[in-house]
Amino acid sequence: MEAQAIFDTLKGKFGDAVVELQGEGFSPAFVVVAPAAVKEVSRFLKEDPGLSFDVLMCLSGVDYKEKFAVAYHLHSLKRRHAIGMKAFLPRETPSLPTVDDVWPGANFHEREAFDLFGIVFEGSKDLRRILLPEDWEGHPLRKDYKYPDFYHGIKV
Amino acid sequence: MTVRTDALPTQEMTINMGPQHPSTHGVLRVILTTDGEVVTRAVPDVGYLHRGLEKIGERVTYAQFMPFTDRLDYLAAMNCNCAWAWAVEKLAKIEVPERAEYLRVIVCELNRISSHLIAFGSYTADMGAFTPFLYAIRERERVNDLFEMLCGNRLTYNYARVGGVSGDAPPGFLEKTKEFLDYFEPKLDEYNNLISYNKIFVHRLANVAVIPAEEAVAYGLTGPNLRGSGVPFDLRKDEPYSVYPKFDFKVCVGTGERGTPGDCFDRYMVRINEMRESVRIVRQAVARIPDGPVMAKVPRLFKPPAGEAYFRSECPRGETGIYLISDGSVNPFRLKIRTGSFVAMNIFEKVTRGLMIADIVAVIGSLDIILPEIDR
Amino acid sequence: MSHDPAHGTPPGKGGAGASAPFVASAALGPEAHVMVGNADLFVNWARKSSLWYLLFATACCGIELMQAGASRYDLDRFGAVFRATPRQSDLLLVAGTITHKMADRVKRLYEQMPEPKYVIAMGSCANTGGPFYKDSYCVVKGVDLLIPVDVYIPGCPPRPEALIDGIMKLQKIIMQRKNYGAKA
Amino acid sequence: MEALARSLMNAVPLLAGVPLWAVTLLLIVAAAVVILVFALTFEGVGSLVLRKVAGDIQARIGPNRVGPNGILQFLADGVKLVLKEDIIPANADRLLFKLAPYFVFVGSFAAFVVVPFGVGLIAADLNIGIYYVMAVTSLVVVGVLLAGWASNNKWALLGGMRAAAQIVSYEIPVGMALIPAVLVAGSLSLQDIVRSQGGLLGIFGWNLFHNPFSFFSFFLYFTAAQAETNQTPFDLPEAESELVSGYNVEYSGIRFGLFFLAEFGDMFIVAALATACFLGGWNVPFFHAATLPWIWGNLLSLGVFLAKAFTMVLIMMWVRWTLPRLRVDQLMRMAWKYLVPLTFINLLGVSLWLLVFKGKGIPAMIASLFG
Repeated sequence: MEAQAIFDTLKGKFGDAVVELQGEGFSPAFVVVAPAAVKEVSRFLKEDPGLSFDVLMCLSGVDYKEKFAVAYHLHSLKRRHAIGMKAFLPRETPSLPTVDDVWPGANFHEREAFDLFGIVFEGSKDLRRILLPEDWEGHPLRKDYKYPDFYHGIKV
Repeated sequence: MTVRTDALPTQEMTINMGPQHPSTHGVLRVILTTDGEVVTRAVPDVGYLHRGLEKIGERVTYAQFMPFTDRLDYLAAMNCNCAWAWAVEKLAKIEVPERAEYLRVIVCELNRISSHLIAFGSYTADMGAFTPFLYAIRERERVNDLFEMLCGNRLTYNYARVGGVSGDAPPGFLEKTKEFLDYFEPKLDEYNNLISYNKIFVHRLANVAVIPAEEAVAYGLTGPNLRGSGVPFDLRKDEPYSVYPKFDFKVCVGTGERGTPGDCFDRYMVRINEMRESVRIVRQAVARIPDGPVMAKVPRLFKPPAGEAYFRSECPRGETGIYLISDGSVNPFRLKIRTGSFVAMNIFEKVTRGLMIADIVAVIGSLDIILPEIDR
Repeated sequence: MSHDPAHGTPPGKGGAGASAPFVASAALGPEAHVMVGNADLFVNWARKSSLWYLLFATACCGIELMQAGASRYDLDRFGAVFRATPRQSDLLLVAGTITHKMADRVKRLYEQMPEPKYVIAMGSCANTGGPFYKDSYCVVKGVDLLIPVDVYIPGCPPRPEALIDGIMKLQKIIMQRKNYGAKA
Repeated sequence: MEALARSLMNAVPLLAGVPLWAVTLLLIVAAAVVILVFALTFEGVGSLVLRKVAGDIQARIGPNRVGPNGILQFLADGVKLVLKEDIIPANADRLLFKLAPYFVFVGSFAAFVVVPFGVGLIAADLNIGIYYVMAVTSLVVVGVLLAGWASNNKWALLGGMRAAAQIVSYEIPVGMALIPAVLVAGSLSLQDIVRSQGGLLGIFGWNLFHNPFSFFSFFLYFTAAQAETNQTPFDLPEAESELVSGYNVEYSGIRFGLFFLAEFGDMFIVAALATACFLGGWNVPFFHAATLPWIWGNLLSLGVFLAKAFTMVLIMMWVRWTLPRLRVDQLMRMAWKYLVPLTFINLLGVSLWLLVFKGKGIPAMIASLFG
């Protein structure tokens, strides 16, 4: 299915929760959804027989300076099509529902986004820092991250 | 195998496996909770090699990031080089000369062979047979020689460029490659005779840590790990990029040859068979490589248009997906690298429940993880 | 570098030859020097010929370390075999990037090794942080910030020949150590 | 020993004034020293040969820089280990930690006493020789278990527990597989067992070819004994890739060296027992070494014995560098479900054979057909 058709399907199903389609200059195209609706949209994307996006290829946090975003790259082994899904989050309270019960593979990606961006995935099975030590301060992939001078007495 | 646990009151023991352990393939740490020899829970703790590649990517230019992709998966640096080049080319819509694409395919497949050789060798070493490991290294050295001839380094090649490759193949390279293929192909049968069908080896691997196809898909496994579960999905075939559609090769899948489809043995055999397919691809590529330039015209201060692209390519450890956001400046705005090992680690806790300590080692080896890919 | 006060005499000062007048054992007469010198030679020879290294591979250099230990380069020729446990190793080959999360473990591994112990920093990452020096937030900029290092091997990663050269350099350093009669 | 002392006193008039017990004691000490030196040399050389053989099998060279062609490698290793810092972990049980290596070392060493190296070359020809070996080598398991427990390290503990389970289990098939040799010879003394395989039938006098059941018991013994001495593919207690280094993970310096030496000592004992019980021991084919003058007869038989034993050791090394490792449940299953019943059946078979054919072996029967 083409991106526009997927967008129309979603728009018809979820209405205002599906905001826009980012098509030009985006490969694959992104369907922008409201953060609160991420879980329902995901479940529909996975379980609708016409869409059946059974693989979550990638889940990335992005810092667009004025706001955060979480980008989902989906692929369907059955239908052999791909689409992106994006949810924009406010910088102050970046949080959205988890999708690890839709795609169990999301867990590590979500932990990574939490670790490096500080994005909170509500309802996650296990949301801890994954790459950095537990007592690390800050979230390094944020654009305003300042490198610390010392960590445990060793110069960074 | 059934283990009775109701006989005696026992206490569980927490054991720390790694980050310094001979068979965690680097600095993986696994926190094992065991009941005697039986593992009730194995929680991986990664990040001991987190070097912040994604942050580095935002601070360097597109061309400068190429050497860092070498260190992303040092066993398959060529594949990562090319993946980065392909991703940037997809973002900036650059046409690459055909000879360069052929050279990329040749080095990618050669690197796949040498990477699978390490996977095969270290796996047998983990299982207690140290000798096949040294045989694998013996063959790997020959691939290293080829790469040395091509780009001057043995491990971190930095060979691909945005728009082509850094240099044409030196005279004699293609002949040497053919020579290597003729030397290498019979060795695969030697490995199979030596260890693959060894009774102890089969008993250690068959029916251990079975990942059913649905589960493998749900967890997003890719590459040999997915194919080991019997899902015939290979990006080179199903989402073709570069000049791969021009070659004839088979997608190897696990068939449950000695046990259940999706067990450790299947994942192991997929890698052995893939080496054979890689040999076939390289043979065809060497025979058909066209003449011409190896580098497209790319400005020195390269600025792709603003936009976002996700490119995925088939690396030895699964799909390496590069999500690239450009704001039109010389640096990437954001890049995220999704790697096969990282995803494979996610399923680790699930498949290791109820196995024995020795099986944990078998699972780590069969998923063929490499730590810089997980930690980046 | 000196881990142990006994080894702290700089080369050239605590010479075992009869012409070194300020060594404590000078009181024993010249014959003692010959004996001490030979004992030193023998002990150092034994130590340099049997450098068991800890299998401690964190990153890219670890692969070159493995390849150096394997078929073509074969570190075993020099009597260097790998041990999995620090308790039985003489040589800590820091092969690869050390991150801040890993730093404590490196120190601990070093402390677990029995004396006399030697450290080789293999590759740019272990030397200085390498390619990650400038832009990375979590890489230790050189393993010598954590533990004392005897030999630095440059390269990213160093070739096995370079590693073998580094081990031979370390053997030279070991041969210059004064173990007996040098406690001035 | 006393008899030897008496004959020595008769032969050398100088010793006539010395009391009998003193000469005996002296002889015992001398024998102990000889055995110790032999065992240490063997173990040192064994470790070198192991590495050389490993090099050959693994397409590399092996030690060749230390001394001419690397032959001083074991000396360097030994000296280095002796001079290494001796670490006792802070939380270890100090007494047991120190004691464990000696148990292992003594266990493997004491067995050398009854190994029949030649016609008259045996430190003590005990009439319960095989019993003694079985008993003394069991001491190893105590040492290994102590080492695993006292280290206060979980990997070591797992290694120690694996070792205890494994060695105790495999003791049974080892013992049962040796009994056919005892039955054929009608004696528990190793010298008697070796002598019973003499005669002029050449290699067909060996117990290996005595009857089908003794043929099988050799292989059963060899398999089980490899497991009892923790050789690959049964090296689970050490299992480098699983348990880091197993029960000796916390040991450094010479304490580790003792474990290391004991490993090769065990290897030789297994090879020596296999040689003595099934491969004709020091018997030279078609030739009675005992008829030669004492010194030449002993030298010849010693050479033959060592040649056979070292061949067995080489085979063990070959196996070691070829096979992968079993898992612990597979190992136990193999002992209790296969080896133990098989050795019992085998024992029954040998007994019946001896009963039916009045103790005659197949080669002897064939020989008697031709007069």
